[in-house]
Amino acid sequence: MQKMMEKRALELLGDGTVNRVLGWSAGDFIYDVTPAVFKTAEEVQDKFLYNDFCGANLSKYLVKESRKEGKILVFLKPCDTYSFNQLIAEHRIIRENIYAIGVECFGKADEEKLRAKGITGITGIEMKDGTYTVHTVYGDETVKAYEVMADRCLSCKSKKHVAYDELLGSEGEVVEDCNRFDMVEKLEAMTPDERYEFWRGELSRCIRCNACRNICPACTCEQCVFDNPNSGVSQKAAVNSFEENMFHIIRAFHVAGRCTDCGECSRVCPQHIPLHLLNRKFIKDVNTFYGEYQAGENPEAKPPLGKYEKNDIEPGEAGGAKA
Amino acid sequence: MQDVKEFRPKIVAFCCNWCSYAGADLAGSARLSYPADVKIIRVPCSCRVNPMFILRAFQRGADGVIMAGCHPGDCHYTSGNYFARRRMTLLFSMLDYLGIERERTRVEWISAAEGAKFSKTMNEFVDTITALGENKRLEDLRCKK
Amino acid sequence: MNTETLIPYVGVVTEITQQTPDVKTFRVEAPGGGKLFEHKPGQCAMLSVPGISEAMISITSSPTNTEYMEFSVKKCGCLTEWLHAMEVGQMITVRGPYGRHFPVYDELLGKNLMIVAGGIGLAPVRSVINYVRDNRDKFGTVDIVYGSRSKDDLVYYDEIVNEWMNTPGFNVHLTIDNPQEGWDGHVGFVPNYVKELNPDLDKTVLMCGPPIMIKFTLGGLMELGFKKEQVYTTMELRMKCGIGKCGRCNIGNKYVCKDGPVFRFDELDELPNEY
Amino acid sequence: MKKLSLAKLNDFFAAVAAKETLYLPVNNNVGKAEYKKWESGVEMSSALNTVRSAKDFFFPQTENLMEFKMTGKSVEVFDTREECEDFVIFGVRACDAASFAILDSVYLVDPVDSYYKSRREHGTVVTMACSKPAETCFCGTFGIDAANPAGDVTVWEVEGAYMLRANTEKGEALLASVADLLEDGCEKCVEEAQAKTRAILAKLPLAGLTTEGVGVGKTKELFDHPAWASLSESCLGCGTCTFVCPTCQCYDVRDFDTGNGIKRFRCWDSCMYSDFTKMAHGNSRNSQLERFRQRFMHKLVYYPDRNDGTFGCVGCGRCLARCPISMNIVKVMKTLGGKN
Repeated sequence: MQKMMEKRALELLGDGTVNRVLGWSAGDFIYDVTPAVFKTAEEVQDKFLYNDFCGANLSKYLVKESRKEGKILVFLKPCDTYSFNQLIAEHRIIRENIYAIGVECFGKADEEKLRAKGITGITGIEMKDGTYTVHTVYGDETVKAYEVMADRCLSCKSKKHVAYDELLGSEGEVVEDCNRFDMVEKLEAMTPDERYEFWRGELSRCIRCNACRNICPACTCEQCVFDNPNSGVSQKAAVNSFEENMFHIIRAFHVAGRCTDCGECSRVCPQHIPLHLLNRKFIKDVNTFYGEYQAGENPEAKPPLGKYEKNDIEPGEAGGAKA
Repeated sequence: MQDVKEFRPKIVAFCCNWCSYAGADLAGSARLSYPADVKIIRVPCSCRVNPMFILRAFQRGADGVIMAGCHPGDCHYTSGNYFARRRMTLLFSMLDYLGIERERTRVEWISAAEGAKFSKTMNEFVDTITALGENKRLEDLRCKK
Repeated sequence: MNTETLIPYVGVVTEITQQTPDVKTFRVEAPGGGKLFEHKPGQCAMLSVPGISEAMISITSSPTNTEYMEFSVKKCGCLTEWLHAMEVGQMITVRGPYGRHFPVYDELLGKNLMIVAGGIGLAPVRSVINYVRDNRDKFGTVDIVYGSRSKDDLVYYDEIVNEWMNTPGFNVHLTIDNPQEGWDGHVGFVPNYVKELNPDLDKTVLMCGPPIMIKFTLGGLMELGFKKEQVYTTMELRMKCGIGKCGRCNIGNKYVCKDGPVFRFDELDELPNEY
Repeated sequence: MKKLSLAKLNDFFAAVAAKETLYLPVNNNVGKAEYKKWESGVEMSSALNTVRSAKDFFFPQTENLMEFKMTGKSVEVFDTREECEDFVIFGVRACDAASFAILDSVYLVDPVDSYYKSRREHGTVVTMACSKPAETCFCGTFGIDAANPAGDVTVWEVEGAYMLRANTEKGEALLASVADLLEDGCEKCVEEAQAKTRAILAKLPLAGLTTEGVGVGKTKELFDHPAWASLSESCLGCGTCTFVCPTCQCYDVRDFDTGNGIKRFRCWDSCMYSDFTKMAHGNSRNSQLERFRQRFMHKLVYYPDRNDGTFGCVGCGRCLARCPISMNIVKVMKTLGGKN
């Protein structure tokens, strides 16, 4: 796949269709891949990379990049295309300045899962036929790709590209038997006390680094309410449990109905807080109360919080979780 | 130090200017009582209530928050309360999901003619919150005396 | 000096003077009278209104003033707006003094001085001017070139006219940006005026004002033959702690609040161009 | 050199904790190490290092500085600090131990930060030599020996036992207080353990990383370096690197109106944040490029300039592991001329 992508990038750069390529750039240890804008063929040949660790969703970079001079080529995985569509729906990116190539994805690896297996001192990883051979200073290790697949990929909602100018590989299909609400349901089945304990245990680790907000393709406000000194909520540090709750509830609410469930928030959290469980709760509630809705699936669709029905459920009736 | 005090809940009620606030007025002029623990904040429309308002009320010491607006279909601005309804449905469901007692938040539709309903609702809500006790799960310790 | 660096003193505002439409001068004393602390010309203090915010403001009164300290504040942010709205008798908190002062105790002794200021930029150098007035025999001549947008925007106008202009060895040159009715003085920008005045090269220049004025005045002085070692300025960057720790006034290897705000231009040359 | 049999480890922890609060790395609910208070039944984590650094003990993420009461026109100030109690941090790695010296060079220079100083005086640091460093480790680049960490007491794990060496008076006192649990140690075992670790360190992918291209006096040369544009391009402007960094010491001071008084608190701040240098009439670092540059210039050039060439990085590798987009100080150093 990488070869094909590189080839297309060079062709499109060469014939002047685009003047920049937004992709992933190789790092020091295979897994530490950085999103990058390549401006020349040399840079592409030198640094361009696509492997199982290219999990970063590139669509948010287009908010800035699509406002620059000339057309940019972007590679989008299926789940990234949902964010891409959503950004188009919100008029945050300029579609005409983008050449989007959809690339197949069979699930991305999570280096944290390698670490969790006690694999450390990594000097290289070979990926072949669903098996990773990890070379480390302590000897080689072999793991199956699915063993270290990111959680968000294990509950992938769709392998379908919903927006592209060109495809490398198949268009893919929506995953029918997706189990992404399992954990939400499990939490809903708990008692309020248990849920409270669960969330305190998770959110109390928050260090308010804002990585979840800054990576989120739905968080594209010019100035976040939490950065507004006049809002009275701009404390940067996790001062106490209220601050942590407040930040995460409000952030999840601001993206409710717009979150495509790309899972970037949980991926980047340095404290491994399962933030996607907040977003998924909203998605599940929207589905239950207002009918199935997948943000980003159709850029023409009205967002669930931007419309209403006269016979909508009453807040008091929305049982939601069981007591 | 033992300090036994009767628990008096603090309630914040966001009332829409056109219906519920007028309803509160009517309750007053009809001498229908509602507990003094309820502090009313008048808003132009229930739709003005931002989820942040609700959380801030809890932060500042509220033990229960109620939002009251025009009956669906009667919004002074045509549709504000419909949007508010969706928002509060989701927000309250989220608070519940985080383990914050469901009963601490409530939405009621109270028209300008429903002074009695206003009084009844507030009395009920205060009773519910009194039974629940102090808000511990969404408190900001810094704001406690 | 306060040993607890972050904990402020409480001061009482005993007099408020409207200098220009957007500048007020506040006289601050200790609650029992007298100064809160001693300072040197060019140093700053952190003023704060609890609940609003803290800001670094230069102490505009001279250290030779033994009764009170003064701060001149231009209205431009949430704290300064609050200060402008307050009344006499209001308490605020003050901590300091912070930063490096103008070298009036050594390098500037016996020198002929030229003070160049624009707008509210006169505030930090006013402490030097009044210090020099009170120690007249220790310094040479003093030329003051001061400009503002209009006559109404000249701060300390009465003091300039009644006191500075009547001090032996003082030459005051005022200028405003655009012609104005009732103004028969010089019209034009400060950098050009400095060049027109063609000062002797033996002077040491102390400069404070908007960045654009500093940039062009410095250029003009260089053209006239001044050396960077002869020119001092005082910089303003958002300072938070005042003690060189919080990191936001860091430029290159310097902390403005601790190593500045007074810098000589040859020292600034060593720093990245980020101020 | 003293020896503690691992069979007696719990007794040792209990004995220390009986006198002062003991903190050590413990696996949290997601299996990652974080410092927690020891109490009976708590087991030490076997992880190489904690997600957050140990700087919290001396420079907590947030702390109340003082309180104000405003009535009418009057203002009262209250120093609300409580007496800091003695505490011990166990299991600090060489990199974090070195970071304390860097924090000291900021907080303990005149004017001394008394909040920090008090915690520093009351804390005893027990370091643990590394035996299984990770690929993200590069402390050696900054002259830190993971096999021989600083601290009040240094601990090496050898077959079934800990070897403990007191380095300071505080350390001597700590070991003396649990003397009945200790036996005489074995210098040779420690040397063997060190040799083993050093052999691994030499094989790590970043073992050869040099500081060529950065350091004292490079301000002018590097400030306008063209590489900053591409390096900072993908930076999200979040504070992850700064908050997990053991040497980042910038903070913000803010007031919080509680409704019954005003609390002034200090909290970590990040130079990567857009409002870090924002003031009433502008921002001196408007772009992410400038902010990104500031962070790395500060660690690699400005700080060494002020501190006799010591770098403001200890090579703990946390930012390498945690950066959401894997842009980090190593990539910056390599781009600016560092060899590997």
